[in-house]
Amino acid sequence: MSSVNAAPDFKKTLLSALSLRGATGPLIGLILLCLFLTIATDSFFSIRNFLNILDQITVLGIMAVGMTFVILIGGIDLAVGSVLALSMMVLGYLNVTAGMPMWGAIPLALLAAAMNGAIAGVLITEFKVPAFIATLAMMSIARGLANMITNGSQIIGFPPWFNLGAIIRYGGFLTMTVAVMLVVFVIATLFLRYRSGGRALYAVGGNPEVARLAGVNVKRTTILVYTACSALAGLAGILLAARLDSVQPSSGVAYELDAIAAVVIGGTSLSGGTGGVGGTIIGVLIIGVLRNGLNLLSVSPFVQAVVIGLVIVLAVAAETFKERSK
Amino acid sequence: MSSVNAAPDFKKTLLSALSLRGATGPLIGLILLCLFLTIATDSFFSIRNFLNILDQITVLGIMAVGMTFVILIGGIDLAVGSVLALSMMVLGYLNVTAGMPMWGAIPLALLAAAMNGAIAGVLITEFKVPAFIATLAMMSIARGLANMITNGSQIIGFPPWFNLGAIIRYGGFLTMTVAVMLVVFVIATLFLRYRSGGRALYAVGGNPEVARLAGVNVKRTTILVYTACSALAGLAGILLAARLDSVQPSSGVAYELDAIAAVVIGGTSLSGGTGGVGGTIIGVLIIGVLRNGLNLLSVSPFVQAVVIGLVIVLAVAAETFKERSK
Amino acid sequence: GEVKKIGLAVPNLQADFFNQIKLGVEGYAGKLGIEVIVVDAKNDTATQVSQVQDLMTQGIDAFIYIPAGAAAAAVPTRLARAAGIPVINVDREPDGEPGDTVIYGENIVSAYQVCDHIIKKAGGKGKMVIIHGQKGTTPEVQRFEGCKRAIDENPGVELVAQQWSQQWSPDEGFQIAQNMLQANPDVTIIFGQADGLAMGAAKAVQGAGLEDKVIVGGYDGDGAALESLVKCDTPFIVTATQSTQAMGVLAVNSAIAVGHGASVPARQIPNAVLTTCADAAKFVEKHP
Amino acid sequence: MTSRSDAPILTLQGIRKSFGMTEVLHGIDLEIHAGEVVALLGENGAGKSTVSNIISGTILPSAGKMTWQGANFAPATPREAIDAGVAMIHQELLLLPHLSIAENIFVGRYPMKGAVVDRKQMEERAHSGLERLGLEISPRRKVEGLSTANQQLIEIAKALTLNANLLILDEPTAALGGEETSLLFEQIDQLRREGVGIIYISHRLEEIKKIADRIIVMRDGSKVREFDTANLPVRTIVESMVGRPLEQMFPTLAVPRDEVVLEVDSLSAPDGSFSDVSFTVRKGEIFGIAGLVGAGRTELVRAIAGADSIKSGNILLGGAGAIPHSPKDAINNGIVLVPEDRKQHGLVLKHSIQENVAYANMDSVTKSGWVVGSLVREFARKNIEKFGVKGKGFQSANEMSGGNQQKVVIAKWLARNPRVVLLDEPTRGIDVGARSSIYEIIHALAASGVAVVVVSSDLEEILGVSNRILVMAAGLQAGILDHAEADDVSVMELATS
Ligand SMILES: Nc1ncnc2c1ncn2[C@@H]1O[C@H](COP(=O)(O)OP(=O)(O)OP(=O)(O)O)[C@@H](O)[C@H]1O
Ligand SMILES: Nc1ncnc2c1ncn2[C@@H]1O[C@H](COP(=O)(O)OP(=O)(O)OP(=O)(O)O)[C@@H](O)[C@H]1O
Ligand SMILES: [Mg+2]
Ligand SMILES: [Mg+2]
Repeated sequence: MSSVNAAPDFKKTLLSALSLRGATGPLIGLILLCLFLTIATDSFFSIRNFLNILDQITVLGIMAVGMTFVILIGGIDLAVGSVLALSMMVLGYLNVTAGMPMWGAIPLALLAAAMNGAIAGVLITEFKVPAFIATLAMMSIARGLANMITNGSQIIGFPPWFNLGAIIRYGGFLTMTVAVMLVVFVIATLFLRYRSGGRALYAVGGNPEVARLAGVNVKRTTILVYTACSALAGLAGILLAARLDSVQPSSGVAYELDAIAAVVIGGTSLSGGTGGVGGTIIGVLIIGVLRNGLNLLSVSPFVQAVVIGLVIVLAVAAETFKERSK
Repeated sequence: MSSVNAAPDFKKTLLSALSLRGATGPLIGLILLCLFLTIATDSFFSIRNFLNILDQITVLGIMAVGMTFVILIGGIDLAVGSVLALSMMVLGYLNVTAGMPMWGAIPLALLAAAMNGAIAGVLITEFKVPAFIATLAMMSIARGLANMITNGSQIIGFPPWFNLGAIIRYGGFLTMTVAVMLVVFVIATLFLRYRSGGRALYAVGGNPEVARLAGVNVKRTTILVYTACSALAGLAGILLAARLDSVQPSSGVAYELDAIAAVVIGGTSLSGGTGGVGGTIIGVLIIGVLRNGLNLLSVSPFVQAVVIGLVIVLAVAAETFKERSK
Repeated sequence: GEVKKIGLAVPNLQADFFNQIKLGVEGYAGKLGIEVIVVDAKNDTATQVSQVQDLMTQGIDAFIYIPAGAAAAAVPTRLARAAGIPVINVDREPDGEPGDTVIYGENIVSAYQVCDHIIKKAGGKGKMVIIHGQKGTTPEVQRFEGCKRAIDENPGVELVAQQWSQQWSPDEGFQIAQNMLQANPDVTIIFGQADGLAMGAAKAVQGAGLEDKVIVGGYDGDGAALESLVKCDTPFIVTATQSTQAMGVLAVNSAIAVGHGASVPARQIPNAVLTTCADAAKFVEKHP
Repeated sequence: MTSRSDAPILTLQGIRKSFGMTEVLHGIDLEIHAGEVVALLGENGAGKSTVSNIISGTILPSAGKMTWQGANFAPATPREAIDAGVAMIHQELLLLPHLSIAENIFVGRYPMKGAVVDRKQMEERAHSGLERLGLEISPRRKVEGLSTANQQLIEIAKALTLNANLLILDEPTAALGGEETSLLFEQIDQLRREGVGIIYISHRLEEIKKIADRIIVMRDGSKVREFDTANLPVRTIVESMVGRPLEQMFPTLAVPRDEVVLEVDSLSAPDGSFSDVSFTVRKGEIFGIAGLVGAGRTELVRAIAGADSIKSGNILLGGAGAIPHSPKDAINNGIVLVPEDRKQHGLVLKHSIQENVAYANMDSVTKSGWVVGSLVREFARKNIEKFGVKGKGFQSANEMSGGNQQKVVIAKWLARNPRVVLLDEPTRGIDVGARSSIYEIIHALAASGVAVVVVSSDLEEILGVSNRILVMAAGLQAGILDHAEADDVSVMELATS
């Protein structure tokens, strides 16, 4: 008799609730990394350093959430780094140059960012341009536009409270920017796990034709996902502007690769249909902790590049080792 | 009765012999682009400018051939830009710093490049790391290594004949570097169309499981393809070194994106199994002519970015328009 | 207080200019027994802010800050101020958030000298092109300003084309120059705003077989550029060698001085030195 | 009729296979001789495909030994098996859509002329291979866009041109109509005469008698019976397969009510795959659609389900116009489709059964838009149990045998309580035991007032279940027959008209 598996145990339920299945390898990797750094450096294991790390991953973390959606439906978005820059420049232009108050400038900057994703989505669904190419083109276009706003120069002169939001640790703990990131994490996790719209992303990523026949509007879903991903990149741009208290069109170059790496390290499959935000958070933390640790260890920048490459490979290959040893 | 061949017309045979099927859209695009530039500038339409364009596409052209193989089997290689830099630095170190003659230094530089691909191939096949991630990691590692060789600085001092090979136009026409590119084009085209090893790439890209069941050694094929792609990137690096008469570790940043764009514009599908070198050459020419033309028109770099993005999208979406109008 | 550990934030070590400053700082600090921690932002401002946070975590006593990207972020300076340590800016300083001193290479006068040199060499007339660095950056803007002054002084010189590179790199210089020579075959003077650009352009000139007609000027005095000038076998004949090592030494000395409560000038501007084939050899020997 | 020799060419001794913790083959012994056709029978999930995959080197056994022509045989890759002379046609279609038919047939073993691939020879040999199966089609054509049946024939041609000594055919006729099947049987007969050993897997028991020399029956991963002849009553075979006596296959037909539920009025497809089709289906009626392969039946039901667009014509539901513009539209109107190709269109293979069921029933597993885990599990469990699916909700779909996957697809759609159910080849690849339970479900559906449309290439099935039968020929409506007037002859006459 081909018996069927035993009752799902508690551990499984917990991991699954945090949508960490498929990301236990990276989770172990993250813990090992932290242990190593705690032993190897004096300064790693401290509240202040952890808060620094949280600060440092804000931008990547928010972009990686959007990227998780895109990769879940089997797509990819190479434009997020440029979209981040565009959103920053629109914000700077509207607020500083044109004198529009923040409550008007921020939504418009987000809108400008979201538009990029909507266009990419339409190119992908209606014109059958592969996501890689559509977003590669948008990457070039958004970067060009971001540069054209000020002819390549930076903008400074935001209202003082804007930068303070990224600096003051409310309750000695959370800056406004980190709080925004945590809110994004929570909403995205709940959405993907518990909303039928979220589940539909898995169906679309698993097999778009099956999803369509099951009544999912695959085109609309795809366009919305790219729009959301771009809007999140725009949000990341606004937080980055707050952090730097200035905006410049050369921000965010190659951030898309970090975001994709974080998502995949976190166990979301590039072929779509499996993964989740829980894993992505671990992926983001691995990258953030690694960068922080390498700096604390004063590793030469060139060696850092090699180490980061090795860790990315190890983190992803770890799943395979785990599978094999079973 | 539908006999073996329903009267193949000449045009079809020609297009197919040049493996241009699926790339007629881009071919028309290329012609339109050339027409436009001929009218819009004085200097575009001249033998000398065409020879310049050939010079300028050498590096991209050779990398794009390797990328065509990789994309044909359904993979992707993000490391080629870094591998190009690594190959250059190894060449510079061996020849200039260590004083090894070129006939020893060039093969070793190619070997160093090829190793990267072999490692990526093993990661992909044996450790099930997705190609995107494996080559992303190799991109970081190869760049780090390239930098470590000289701690970030450039190397000059190659023997004089080396640079001359990239400058002297033999028969008033071909520089050595362009000749190498043309040889690569011819060999790759013949290999893909007429060798069973080349046809196997199409099978692997179409469906690796089908290829495996039909007796193709999919793992070996994959490893060899990534190795070849890296070796070609290394070759491109050597030609670039000849052209610049110097090497520096920051060369080739983001070249992989150009190479991928050229391949896809040329009609090779990112999902694997369809396409060919003929289309890639057109894709490379489109990018080369466009860059050349934008410079001849003195377009600002920011506007260039936007135009290049638009052209990429148009070139790829053109196939869809063609399909629809049928 | 006493300066025992210096944090050095560099925008991009792949640029010889920054690499030389780093070597200057490390070499001099090494002699004084001061530890130096270097972080490389790879041209990304946000990365640099994170790195500066990590420097603070490591308890540095002074901070040498070379801002990354086109914008100079103010946040690193604020972080250092919050930690109560000296901030020495090199190359650039953030608007509205000056450090204790800023040390930067003079751009305008030196660029004027380079362009003046090549224009004179060409006989005070002819068609000229400029290959700019990354658009919008301070050196790009100032070097153009200086060069433009030299052009304006020579009515016989016509600026027929300008193009911007993204990364100041030789392959860009090559490509841009090749296309410029195509569009304007009678060009005789080229100014590349960095040595990489200039050397790439020189190769393009050789490729076009115009090495007898065209001369190229550069900027920075990179190691490889100086070596090439020594040989003097290409159209690239002049550059402005920045006193990078001196800047490094100056930065360390300023850090120590501020640490001890001494006052330093708000601006310290070592000149770049016009370097031709004739005097390049001594700079290869010892970079200023 | 058998030209069997005495020493077996292939033997299996104690072959076991486990996937993860689950053992699915428990020590299989068997022998195949040259020149005989051995039918391998068993219910869905019995392990037929798994045994075949082990013999052909597709997967590795966990334990056990094989010999081939007297020597030890342990193929680690399909290539090794092919080189030894063992070829297999897999249950699922395995073709490369972007390549030509000829390349598909010769992939991995191209005929060479010197250093280059000999395209001419390749195309000629492909052409003659297809001709033997009655497929007149240019071998240069791309496989993309060919009907399932034609693709199946190409698979068969691929195996036939391998010149193997042992050929394994895993449900080769599941997608074929009567004519293609008999051509295939001629080829099998020919091979048998040439001394090739053949393992033949099928759920169509009436075929077995025609083609097989011997029968081996598997159940739950073990070999349970061997018959030395295929000349047996079907009942005997079935009872040994399911391990219990089986009642009547088709339940008696109920009388439909008068109320018309679905009315299709001169419907045409934009690509001409069907045109001017009109029919009505009443409440409680089972409406069969028959026709030869490629007659356009699949396209017709897809169009009704909103999956493809419509050029002209009308679809009325309960008297009101209801042309669905998307599958979602159709589903909201109570029209559901169980598609022909379960792997491409029915299931997200890498997801669990319960997820798959949930995708089509989001409103049943959510509370005000929030997915409730316990509802998902409970809902899936309840619905797959109804269909006797072997497996649990959390198992991923690609771990299940083909037949069980099919049952899951049916289960997920019927769970919606639809008004109109379109079933395209509902029992393809389904074993006899399960088949009769699916017929019972179809009848129960009809009895509860649902309008049921069944498309099938299996004549016996379509005659057995339908109140009325629409026969299509080359995209056109050839006629509608009543249950009473329909038989093989009348249907085939219309289908070939
Ligand atoms: N990759 C796999 N992982 C886990 N279990 C599997 C896998 N493949 C098959 N099985 C299980 O092995 C058993 C035998 O499956 P198999 O496909 O051999 O059945 P079959 O007799 O061919 O059935 P069918 O008639 O439906 O094709 C089934 O219980 C199936 O669920
Ligand atoms: N994906 C497709 N693209 C293009 N043409 C197709 C496609 N699928 C089927 N066809 C063609 O459409 C016609 C009708 O095929 P269809 O599959 O509807 O027939 P059918 O009667 O359902 O037979 P089958 O038993 O093969 O399902 C055939 O000529 C077939 O070749
Ligand atoms: Mg089976
Ligand atoms: Mg059909």
